[in-house]
Order: sequence, then structure tokens, then C-alpha cells
Amino acid sequence: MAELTIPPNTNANLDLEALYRMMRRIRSFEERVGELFVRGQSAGSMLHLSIGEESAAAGVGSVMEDGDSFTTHHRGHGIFLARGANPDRMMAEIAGKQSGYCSGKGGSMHIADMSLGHLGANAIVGGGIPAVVGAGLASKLKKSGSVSVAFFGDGAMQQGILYESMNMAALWDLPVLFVCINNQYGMGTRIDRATKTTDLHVRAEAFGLQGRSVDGLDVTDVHSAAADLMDDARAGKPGFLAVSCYRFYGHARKDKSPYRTDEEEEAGRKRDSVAYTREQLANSTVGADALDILDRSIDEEMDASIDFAINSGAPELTSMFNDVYGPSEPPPESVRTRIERVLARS
Amino acid sequence: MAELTIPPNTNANLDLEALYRMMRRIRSFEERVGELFVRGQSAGSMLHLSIGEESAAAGVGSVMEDGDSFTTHHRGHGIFLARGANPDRMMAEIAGKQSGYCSGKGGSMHIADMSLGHLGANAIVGGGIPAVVGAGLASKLKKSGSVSVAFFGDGAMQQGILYESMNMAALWDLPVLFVCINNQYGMGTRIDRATKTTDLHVRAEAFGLQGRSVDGLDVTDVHSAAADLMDDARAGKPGFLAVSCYRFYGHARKDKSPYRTDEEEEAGRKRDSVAYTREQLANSTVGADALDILDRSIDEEMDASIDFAINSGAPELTSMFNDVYGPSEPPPESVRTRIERVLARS
Amino acid sequence: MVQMTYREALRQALFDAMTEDDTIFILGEEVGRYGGAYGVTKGLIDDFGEDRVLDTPISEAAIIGAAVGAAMSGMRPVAELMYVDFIGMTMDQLGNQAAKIRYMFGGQTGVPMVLRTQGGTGRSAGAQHSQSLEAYIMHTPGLRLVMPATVADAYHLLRQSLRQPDPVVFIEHKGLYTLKEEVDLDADEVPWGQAVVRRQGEHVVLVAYSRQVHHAMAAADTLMESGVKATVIDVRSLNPLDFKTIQTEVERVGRVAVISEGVMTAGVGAELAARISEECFDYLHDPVIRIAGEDIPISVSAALEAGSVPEPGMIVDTVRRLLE
Amino acid sequence: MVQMTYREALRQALFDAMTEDDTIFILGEEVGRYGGAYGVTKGLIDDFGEDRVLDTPISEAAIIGAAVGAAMSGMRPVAELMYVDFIGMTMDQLGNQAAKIRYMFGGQTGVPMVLRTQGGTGRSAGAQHSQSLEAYIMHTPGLRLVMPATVADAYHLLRQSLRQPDPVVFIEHKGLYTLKEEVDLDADEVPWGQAVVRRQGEHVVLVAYSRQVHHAMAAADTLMESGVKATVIDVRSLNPLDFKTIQTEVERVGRVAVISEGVMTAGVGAELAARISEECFDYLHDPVIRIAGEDIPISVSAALEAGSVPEPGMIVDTVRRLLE
Ligand SMILES: Cc1ncc(C[n+]2csc(CCOP(=O)(O)OP(=O)(O)O)c2C)c(N)n1
Ligand SMILES: Cc1ncc(C[n+]2csc(CCOP(=O)(O)OP(=O)(O)O)c2C)c(N)n1
Ligand SMILES: [Mg+2]
Ligand SMILES: [Mg+2]
Repeated sequence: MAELTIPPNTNANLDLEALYRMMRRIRSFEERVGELFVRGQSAGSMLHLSIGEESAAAGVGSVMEDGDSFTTHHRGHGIFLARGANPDRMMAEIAGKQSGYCSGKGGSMHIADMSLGHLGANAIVGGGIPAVVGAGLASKLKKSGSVSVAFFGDGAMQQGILYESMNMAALWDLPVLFVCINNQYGMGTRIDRATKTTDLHVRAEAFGLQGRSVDGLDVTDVHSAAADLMDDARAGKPGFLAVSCYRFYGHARKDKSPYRTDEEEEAGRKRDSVAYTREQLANSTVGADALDILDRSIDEEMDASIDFAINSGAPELTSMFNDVYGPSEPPPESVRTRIERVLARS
Repeated sequence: MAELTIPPNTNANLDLEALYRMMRRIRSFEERVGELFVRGQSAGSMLHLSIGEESAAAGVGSVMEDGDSFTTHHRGHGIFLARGANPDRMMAEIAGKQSGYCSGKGGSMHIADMSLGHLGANAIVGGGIPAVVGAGLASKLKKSGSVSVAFFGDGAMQQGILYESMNMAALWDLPVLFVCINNQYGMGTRIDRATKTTDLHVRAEAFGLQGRSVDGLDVTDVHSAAADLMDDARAGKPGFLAVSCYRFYGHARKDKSPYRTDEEEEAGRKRDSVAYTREQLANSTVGADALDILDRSIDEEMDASIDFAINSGAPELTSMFNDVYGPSEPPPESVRTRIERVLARS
Repeated sequence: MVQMTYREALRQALFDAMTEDDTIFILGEEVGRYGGAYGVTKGLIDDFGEDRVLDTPISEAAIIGAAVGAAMSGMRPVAELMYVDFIGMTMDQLGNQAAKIRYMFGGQTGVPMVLRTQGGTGRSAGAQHSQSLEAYIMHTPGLRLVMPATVADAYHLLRQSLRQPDPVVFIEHKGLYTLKEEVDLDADEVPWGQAVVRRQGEHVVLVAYSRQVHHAMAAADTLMESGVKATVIDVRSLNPLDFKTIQTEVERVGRVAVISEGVMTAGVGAELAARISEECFDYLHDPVIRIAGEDIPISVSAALEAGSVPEPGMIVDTVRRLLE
Repeated sequence: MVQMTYREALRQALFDAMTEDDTIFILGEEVGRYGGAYGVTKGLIDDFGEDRVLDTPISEAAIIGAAVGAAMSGMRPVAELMYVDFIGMTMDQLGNQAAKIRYMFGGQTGVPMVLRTQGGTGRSAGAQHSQSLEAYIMHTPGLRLVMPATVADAYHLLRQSLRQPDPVVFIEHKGLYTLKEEVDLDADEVPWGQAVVRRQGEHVVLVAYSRQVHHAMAAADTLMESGVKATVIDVRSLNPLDFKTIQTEVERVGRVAVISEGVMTAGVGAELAARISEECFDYLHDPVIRIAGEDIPISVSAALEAGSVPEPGMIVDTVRRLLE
């Protein structure tokens, strides 16, 4: 962190330690997702780590309330952790196990938890965005006071459904917030090769939303922008927030990012919000020792999630026929059963 | 036209008479489409008249060149006429006749003429927009110097594909122009009930295009805005133009527009670019008498198109199997033939 | 018993359901002030207000996506897609989201929404406004699919659809809106997911749904004149599919034609014919014949349009040939 | 003859076609610098430049729409859709535009484009990245549909697709990219629209396409051990469909199973089974059996994923039962 000058945090209302803890847990969890893959225990290799994006998850997640809901994109582990996910059940889901959040059916890209308002991660770029319009409508109709937040990447800024969704949110004054985590890349394509205008919030403003762009280096900046937008959203003034950051590693576990230079990566990884906040706290009354203890306890918790995942059982084969339809509906007949039945007759 | 003060046209470079002629032909043609319907000779009632929108068609159409291409929406008769369509073949197509532009397969909403660069009208709101991106790419790759123009309504401003298309056009510096004919309504929905922000060109600017909004009352305003944007588009700077006007009649032939007041309609119909330009010309050296003669000759031409359509034959029933695939491909076997064949065997 | 049209029955079903269940709301293009492109929702905005009858922008993908989100948030949305032809813009939200959410999330939530739409030929509306695209839906696990042919089914099956735990695609036929029939609104509920034998005969079974049920009935009338007695089965619900009713009649009669307006290849008729051929093999005297839409787009020319989908005469001819 | 992988053969086909025909260009997500999500287009951007190998934004609908417009403007675009699962976002541009433009416009223009994509299971990629959605395409008149199983077909059928007057949807299988086989690039062209008998037997016909051809061949090997001889037909092209080759074998052998990875209901297997049942009725000793993907979404769990689609053992079991 040599080149960055890190000012002390002066916002007394802010629990910077809590934000750090959130971010540190994400970092630690994601590193272990990488480890799970290396150990051959993950379900596939489509694992998208949110390392480098912790401040977006924590900055926005920390201003959301119980009862608020959200959807995420494929790189959503961090956001879910910031909203209270159980790392054991997450890791088990990423491993495709029965004890996972979705009983091994969803995996990393389809984690959800209705009880925490997580309406689902999505493997379709932009696919989860319009759901928050519906959640916002539900909030408005039920007068529940809840806000719904869509998290997505800069790549989704080029999906038409975002604009349809923002237009509806603005038109109907919905309690909705759109959060673009701009990590500069969609797979191997840097944002300036995907769009001419990288000033993303202007697009939202053009549809009548309140738009902000913020640098994700300092989580307190994200937090305060998000807090303002969230208050407004709750009052029926929907908003858009772009958080710029850097995707530290490859797109998914197997991608070594040959399409970018080492220098660029090095510079990008220096913009590390976790380290930045740690430094602030180390230089504050909290002190480095307490942080070491905290970090260690987080790492232990996350190590345990790997063990939990590995020691959990795979789902029963027959469970694949469950949950296609509601619980009291008959499951689809299996092809094998059908063939036996047909051939037994003829 | 009592309330409007109509300034004399002072642009010497502009052939106002030609623009008037274009607009007057559109008006006359569209009135006869209505007549065709009333006489029970149209193919269906999905006929969308562009009366009230003539200045958009003529203003933009007049700055396009041979070799330029375009797509239109479902309300595209006027644009096509402005680009040189043969009214006989148009009317015949609207009547579903063999002599029509598309041999009776397309109808009002699917007219096209490759030789005039008309890549097709579209019955899907927004459906024709991305094709101009492709045409723009072709122009760039072939260095043909041509521009491709997408015409669509204000309703399509809420279709995601518009934003995907504008983004690509801007990103790749394509010779493309997007033209929104803002007639204030999408079916029964006034634009302010479809979107919060009615300053439409701002959205295009947010994607890096050059954006302009212009009042369609005076066709010379449309013409000059379009001329500028077209020059830029040809040089690889894509643009967007919104022309505001008023849909004089119902959405389609059967719609009596009960969702809007008589007063509103009356005021809207006063903003009549055809009458406006006529007045200018009547007060100029052209004079009213010449205009009367011109009008009469146009009406006669368009009357003839009705006769042509009515006197044309319906397509042969077997022609329905043609043109599903290329001309040297075997046509699909008909269901009737298949049944006969199968039952003859068993 | 009351006389009403298919259109009125649909409106009545929406009205009654919305009165009973205040989590139901409608969203779609022109469903409010305009009353729906085909007039089904007329007046509901006055009865239930703008919050529960929501006119949307022309944004099909987001309409379905918003319905999905609302359904996951305790509501029961009825999204109207003006023409089934526009489903292409929504297939991601429908097929990858609505259909799979319960499954992907391990059963944590359902998506109890109804997608009302209409399809079919008959209005010279051309290739992009006349299709019958139910096969896309039937091929997508997780989506229920209902296509009522009668006024009573329009009412009762829409009520039933609004009680399902899962997304239901409810496809009306544009040619049926003015159909007028007697209907008992208080009748015992039409059972969910069951086909019905509309008429019973001994020479041939005609399996149809939506408007083709009426064509099959008309053909059966004509055939009767020459002593040929046809069973007509109205499938009504394509998912769940009540195969038992079809199987019972087919095995009794031994000859069958399946009729659908959608294009033949890989269509609903293919599924029905494959299944009948597979399951009733030993009972079939003749091959299962598919009477279906031609494998071509629909023309705007009325003659070409009419010629490209099954009509009663074609059904009669086919049956005669089959019985020869 | 050279040894190469399915992936290399596809790249070679693109390279050779682009060398020959300068109206061909590629557009899609990550096709350029990244070389394609599955590496098929690797290096082509160096050979042909950024103008002919165009990295696009993540805008599937506009990618297909742009390809349509380019194809109408004298080019021959190859649009890559990274996963067939994303086809939902493009179905309007594909089904209402690309497929129907020639027809709606009375034959004035064609849309000579190729949509390359890949599908299928095998990578624990979950419900939205593992589907086999070819039935949607097969049910859409106007779209050609090719699904190569072998390295030689990957090469030759892609070359052929790039000579067609109409839009071709060319679906690769993600499980085949590393398949290595001998291939004669200079061989007489693989004929367009023809199925091929990969092996001939007398007891049962297995009709398959794409990866299931390999499963059928493996099953045939196993069956051979107990003296059961199977014909294996690789359909290769679903539109145009070469029914004659299927019919000849089925009528000779009298027993048949059709195999597809896509979900069973209203799938490609339904069309093939319906058609065989209809046309070969008098020759069938037993019902046409469909071996297909389960009517469920795909799970991320590797065990559940593998269990939900046909594999050789299931084919063997089915044939044994069929011959009992
Ligand atoms: C509709 C769709 N198109 C393409 C993909 C393939 N894909 C997965 S992630 C990704 C890049 C997304 O970039 P961004 O939205 O910036 O998210 P990030 O990966 O950077 O977090 C792409 C192209 C997809 N999953 N869905
Ligand atoms: C995708 C799609 N959605 C809905 C419709 C039905 N529809 C036809 S025209 C129209 C209104 C379009 O409004 P606008 O774009 O402003 O064009 P205008 O009719 O005013 O010329 C609607 C909703 C359609 N044809 N296509
Ligand atoms: Mg990104
Ligand atoms: Mg309009």
C-alpha cells in the first residue's frame, strides 16, 4: 500500500470495524472458495471470486435493513456474506452438497436465501435485475417499507433489460436501488471495449433515477453514497450506484487473465479496500494486534466452512425430481421409469 | 391553423416544395389506406397510419442518399414513401395481394424493398432496430459510405434492445442514425405514463451518441437537424434524433382513442406539418393555385393505388410454401400431402 | 347458469380472484385504461385501482422479470403478454428464471405467477402476430401450460391457475374471445390438470386443445352425417398433461389424430403423437396422424393464413382417409 | 488425413471459410482477444483483424439482430452465442426476424448467417449453462439446425453452413471440444442435410445426434458383447432433416430408440418418435422408445447432473429391455 496515502477515518457515526470485519470475511471466504476448487471439491470451475470488490458488498450491504431484499449476479458471494449468509451453507452449496443453501442444485451461481431476502444469484448476465422491480412493486403494494437492491457487474450495463428495469423503477417511484460493481472487466473485455461511455451513472439519470458513481477504494465512501441512495429509495426515489474497483483475479477459476498486463494487475490490486481499511484501523485506537486476532478468527471460521462442505454428503440421486414444482405436486416421472413401464406393457 | 404564426421559410438551400410534395403524398396515401380498410379490402385491421408524422418521414428521408438503408416500425408507410416507394405496390401489399411488395405475405407491418434499401418494417416494437447496427457494420467493412437509419416510435424507447444497439453503434463508430418518431402515444399510453423522462435524446447521449430532439411542426427543422446528424453518421459519428409530433388518429384502424380528450386531439391535430408547410408555400412565390394542382395530382396518383390494389389478384394458395428457405431449396412438405402419403402406405 | 363470452369469462375470473385474494395484481401493456388489446381486462382498473392494474411500458422482458420478483415477494402477479408472438423477448425471464427458480434454489421459494397471453391465426395479423408457440413452453420444465377452449374453462381454469404454486402460462386464442356459451360460475371447480372428453365415439379419437377443439367438434358433426362417430378430447392443460384420459379413449378406439394449430415439426402434436405411439402401441390400428399448422410462417393474406392451419374440412378428410 | 480436435476443426473451418469469402466475419462475446469461451476462435483475430473478429458487449439480442442486419447487407456473419442457454434473450431476433424475413418480405432477401453456440451437460455449470435447447429451433420454420458429433462433421458441416442461403443455428456440444479424431479436410464435402449410418446392425436402431451419438456407439459396443447388433444413425442435421436414412434403417430393423440430451417432453425426440411412428407404422415390432433428458432443470451437483441425461448404460438397459 506504499503509494496510497490513507487518511484516518473521521466519521464517528460509522462502525468502520464492522465494515472491515464484513470485508475481511468476504476476502477470507473467497480465498477458500479458490482452495476448494484447487482441492477438487467444488462443483465445477465456474467460480467467480469477488476479491477486490469487498467494499461494494460491505458498503451497500451495511446500509440495507432486515426485510430488504436483493438479487446478485454470478459474482455474488461477497454480497450475500455482507447480508448475513452462513459460510458453511454457502461453501457446501458451492461444493454441490445436500447441506448447501440450495441442496446442491444451485451452486455458486444460484445461491439464494429467502429468509435473508436473497432472491437469488444469477448465471445470466442481467437476469436478476428485473426481479427487484417486482420486489419493489410488492413493497409498494404491501406498504412494507422495504427496499430491493439489484447487484450486477459492469458487463450488465450492456444488457437491455437493465434499462427496461430502471425505466419502470423510475416511472413507478419504486423503492429500488441498482448497484453496478464496476470491476473494469466483463470476462476478458475491459469496459472501454464494451462501451463508449464509462460514466455509468449518467445513464441511470437519463431515465430519471438518482445516479452516483463512487470509487470503491474507501469503503466509507461507498457506505455514505449507498446510505443516501438507500434513504431516498425507501422514500420512493429509486437510485443507481456504480462502485468502481478492480477484479483482482481471473474471470473464473481457470482464467489466468492473459488479456491484461502484469503492471495493470499490480496497480489494480493496490486499490485494495480491505487493506486500505485495515491500515486505517491499525493506525486508530483499534490497533494492529486486535486486527490480527480478528483476522485469525475469521480465517478459522472460513476454514471450518471448507471442512463442513467437504464432510457434507452429496444429494440423493432421486432428489433431482424434487422442487421442479410445488411440494404437493407429483414429481415428473423419470425417463427410466417411463421406459420400464412402457416396455412392460408392450 | 389560426393560432399558429407561420414564418416564411428563408432557407434558400432547401427545396421546400419537394418536402411538401413528400409529405402531401404520405398524407394522401395514408388517407387511402383508411379508405381501403373501410371498403373491406385491406388485409386485416392492423393498419397504423402515419398521419401527423409526415415531417419526420420527409425531414429525415430527404437527407438520406441512394445506397443508404433503413428499417421502420409498424407505422412505416410514410417513411417508405419518402424513400421512393411505389404506392401501387404498397397498397397492394396492404391489401395482401400478389402484386404487393412482398407478394401478400407481409402486409402493412412487413413491407420491405431491398432495392430501395428498405430492410423492412417490423411488427415487433423495437424489432427492427438492431438490424441497422449490422447494416452499419457492413457499410464499415465494405467501406461503402452508406448510412443505415432505424425509425421507431416513442414506445420503443422502453425496449432494451434499443440501448444495446445504440451502445454498439457508439462503441464501434458506426454510420448509423436512430430516429424516434415521438407521437406522444404507444397505443393508449401517453409517453408520460411510459417513462419518467421525456427528454429522449439525453438517453442516447448517455451512451455516447450525438443526440437531438426537434419539434416536427416545421419540416425544415427536422430536415436541418437530420442533415447534420446524417453527415456526422456518415463520418462514423452515430446519432439519435427524436422528432416530436402527434398521432392524429387511433393506434390502428379500429381504435377511436377513447383514452384521450377531444381537446387534446384538436390541439394535437393543429400541429400539422403538412398544413404548416402548405401555408408557407402558399404565401411564397409558389402560390396556392400551384399547390391545388399538385395536391390534386397526388390524390389521383393515390386513388389509382387503391384501384391497383383492389384489381390485383390474391396470391396462389400454394405460394405459401415458397420463400421459407432459399429459392433452390425444396419447400416444406405440406401437412395434407404428408397425411395422404402416410395413409396411402399403411 | 349465465351466458357469457370467453372474453367476459376471463374478466370475471380476474375480477373474482382479485376480490378474493389481494395479493393478485395485473401488469402488462394496455391492461388498464385501454382495457387490454383484446378487451379482457376492461374496467378492472376502475374496480381495483391503478396499483393493482398496472399499465406498463413496452418492455416485455422486464414485465415478466418484474412478475417473477413480485411472485417471490409474496404477491401473485398476472402478467399479460399482448401476443404470444412477443414471448421471444421474455424467454430468458420465463425459461431461465420463472421456470427454474424453485429448482435452482432447492425449493426455497416458488414463483406463483400467471402469464396470460393469446395466440393463433384469424386476423390477418401476419407472421409476428399469429403464431401458436405453446411448444416452447411445453418443452420448458417448471412452467405449467393451460389453453382453454370453452367459456367455462376460460373462467374456471384461470381461477385454478391463480391458485397454483408455480408459474402458469395461460394462452387464450384470439379467435375465441367472442365465443358465447352457458357457464356455471359456481359449479364445482373444473379439476386442475385434467383433459375432458367432449364427445364420445367409437371410430376415431380426435385430440385437440384451444380453438382446434371447436374445429374437431365441427368435424365430428360432419363425420356423424356419414355415420362416423368420433371421440373429441379437449386436452385443456398441456402441463400437467392428463395422459390417462387420452390413453383410455385411444386404447378403446384404436385410431387417433392429434390436432394443433402450431407448426407441426417438434410441436405439441409431436409430443402427443410420440407419447400415444409409445404408450398405446398394441392398441393402435393405424399410425397416429398429426394434423397441424404448416411448417411455415403465417402470411398476412387471409387466404394463405387460413390455408396454413387446420380447419374442420381438413380434419374430416383426414379421418375419412384414416378409416378407408 | 490429420488428427485434430473438434475445437480445432471448428477453428479450421472458420479460418478456411474466412480466407475464401471475405464477406464472412465473426461477432460475439469474447470471440476475439479471449479466443472464445471454449477457445474455438482463438487466434482468428490475429489472422483476420479486429474488424472481422469482433468482440461485442454482453448484448445477446443485439448481437443476433446486428447479424441479421449485416446478412441483409451483403455480409455473411457468424454470430457466437456463448451458451445456448442464453438463446432466450435472442429468441425474438432469431425467431421473429432471422427466421421469417425471407418469407415476410416475399423472398426479396435471405438472411445468410450462422449462429454458432454450444450446449449440453458435463461441466457442473448448473441450470442456466447446461441446457440442450435445440427443440426451440427445430420448431421454428426458417431456421436450419445442425449439431455435429464428430470432428469431421464439425469441420465440414460448419463449412457447409457457411454456404447456405438461410440462417443456420449450429450447436456444438461442450463435452466434445477435446474429442480428437482423424479428419480429411480435403474430402469430398459432407453432403448438406444428410444423416449418416455410423454403424449397421440388425436388432435395433439407435437414432442420435451430437454427443449422444458417442453414447449410442458406446452402448452399441457393449451390446455387441452379448451379440446384439445395433444400427447407430447420426442425424447431424435436424433441419433439413434427412428422414429417409432413418426410415430405411427403421423399416429394415423394426425396433428403434431415439436419443437426445434435451428434456424429453416436446423435444427433438418427440418429433423423431412421432415421425417414425407415423411413417414406419407397419414395420415397427415395438414402440419407438425415447431416451432423453429428464423433464427437470439441470443441477450443479455433478451426480445429479449426470443422472439427468442419457448415458451409455441407460441406452444398453433400454435396448435389452426392448429386445426381451
Ligand atoms: C446473458 C449472458 N451472457 C454472457 C454470459 C457469460 N458471462 C458470464 S460472466 C460474464 C462477464 C460479466 O461481466 P460483468 O457483468 O462485468 O461481471 P463480472 O464477471 O465482472 O463480475 C459473461 C460474459 C452469461 N453468463 N450470461
Ligand atoms: C414487442 C411488442 N410489444 C407490443 C406490441 C403491441 N404494440 C404494437 S404498436 C404498440 C405501440 C407502439 O408505440 P410506439 O412505439 O410509440 O409507436 P406508434 O404506434 O406510436 O407509432 C404496441 C404496444 C408489439 N407489436 N410488439
Ligand atoms: Mg465486471
Ligand atoms: Mg408512439
